[in-house]
Amino acid sequence: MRVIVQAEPFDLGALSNAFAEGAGGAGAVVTFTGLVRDNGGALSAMEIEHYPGMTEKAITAMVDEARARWALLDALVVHRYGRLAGGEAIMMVATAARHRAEAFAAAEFLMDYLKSRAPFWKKELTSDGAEWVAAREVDEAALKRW
Amino acid sequence: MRVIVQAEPFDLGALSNAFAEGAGGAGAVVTFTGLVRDNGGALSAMEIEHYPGMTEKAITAMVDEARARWALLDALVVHRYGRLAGGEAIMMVATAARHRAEAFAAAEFLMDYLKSRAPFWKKELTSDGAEWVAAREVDEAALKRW
Amino acid sequence: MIEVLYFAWVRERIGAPRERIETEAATVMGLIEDLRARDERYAWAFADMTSLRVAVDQELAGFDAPLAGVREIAFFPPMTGG
Amino acid sequence: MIEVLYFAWVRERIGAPRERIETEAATVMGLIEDLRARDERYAWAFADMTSLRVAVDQELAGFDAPLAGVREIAFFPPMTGG
Repeated sequence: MRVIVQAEPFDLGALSNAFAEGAGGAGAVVTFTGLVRDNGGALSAMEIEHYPGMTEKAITAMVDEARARWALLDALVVHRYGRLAGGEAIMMVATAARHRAEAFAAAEFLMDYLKSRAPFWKKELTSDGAEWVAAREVDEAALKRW
Repeated sequence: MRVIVQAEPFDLGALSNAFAEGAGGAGAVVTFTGLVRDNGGALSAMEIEHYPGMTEKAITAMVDEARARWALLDALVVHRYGRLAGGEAIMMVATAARHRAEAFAAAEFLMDYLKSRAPFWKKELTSDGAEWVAAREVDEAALKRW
Repeated sequence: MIEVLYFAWVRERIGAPRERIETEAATVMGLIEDLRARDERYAWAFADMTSLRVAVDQELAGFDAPLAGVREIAFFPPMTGG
Repeated sequence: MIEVLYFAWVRERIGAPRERIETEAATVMGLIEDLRARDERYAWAFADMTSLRVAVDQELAGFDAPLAGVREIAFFPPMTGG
């Protein structure tokens, strides 16, 4: 189980391969990757602020909760902060389990909690200026299913 | 949109990176990878038979159905056949969409259909001999949710 | 003449991956009955219809599918890919 | 003395990422009322409580959380990570 919070870009492919190879006994690996949407070139960059100290603690608690709910063989969360360009990967989640239902459910659970309960805030920097991304009601509502 | 059916191993990491980089405008990429479960070393290999001619046609129809149901920016299905060792990747699915709900739903839909409607059959080769993997009721039941 | 294909344990029970069959049967079920009567290998392969699936010209079909104009029939157990 | 942290637009409205505050307030809400009375920057940052979240010693908490023994309070808008 690993939680990584960093400013640097990460290599989705290298992390996916290492995760799948290390997940001994797993039959199913799910990854989710969040990217900075490039809205036809209108979005020039994204600035991500976080709460050092609380961030890793909060994510680790989510991973522990996921492990308590599903028989996970492994889990990984990577989240970046700082300035990111359009198309860059913001974060990823990976889960490994014996069967796919557990791996999918745990990945979706972690995503729903990360979206609304991990201390990150995104600011979109476009040609029109900078604007804090508003929380979406659909994200808050997504928590209710768990 | 790509469907690949091959005997050769594939590189999950390289395919994931290429998929994420090619998914212009996507905010969410989900991958699922199915691995040969290594049950404490008891499983020595897996033999996968398929129906050449029907296989790619059936998978392409599933991908088209997924595209009709969700606003996918891209989708990829890779499935191997032939002999695989424990721990090796059998197949992968990748989906890209603007938001995570669509990417997750399409990946799970494709997995449910691949499991029960794509013409592949697995034979487990263990120290006790060879045995065809029986279809799981839970897999057939999973189709009913779509 | 119809090309008939067998996969997985259906193939193993029958002992061949494919064969060309001359049949007067009107439906898939009629063809199965012809084959069962032919040899006990077929009777064994087609013993439990609940664990048998069929594709007609590479599309999943029901046992009542008509054979008129069909070129290829495949018999196999429930799929277990993914 | 409590270390008070601000993030995202709360930080921008107040004009500082953190400060040490001496307070006699018993709860988070009491602290907010103290701050609001202090300066209009705070009144602006804490104007809409529905878009405000609080962490007490790095755990999400309610506005009624007590301040006794607390070392760090953080105010911020709803999170938007992932």
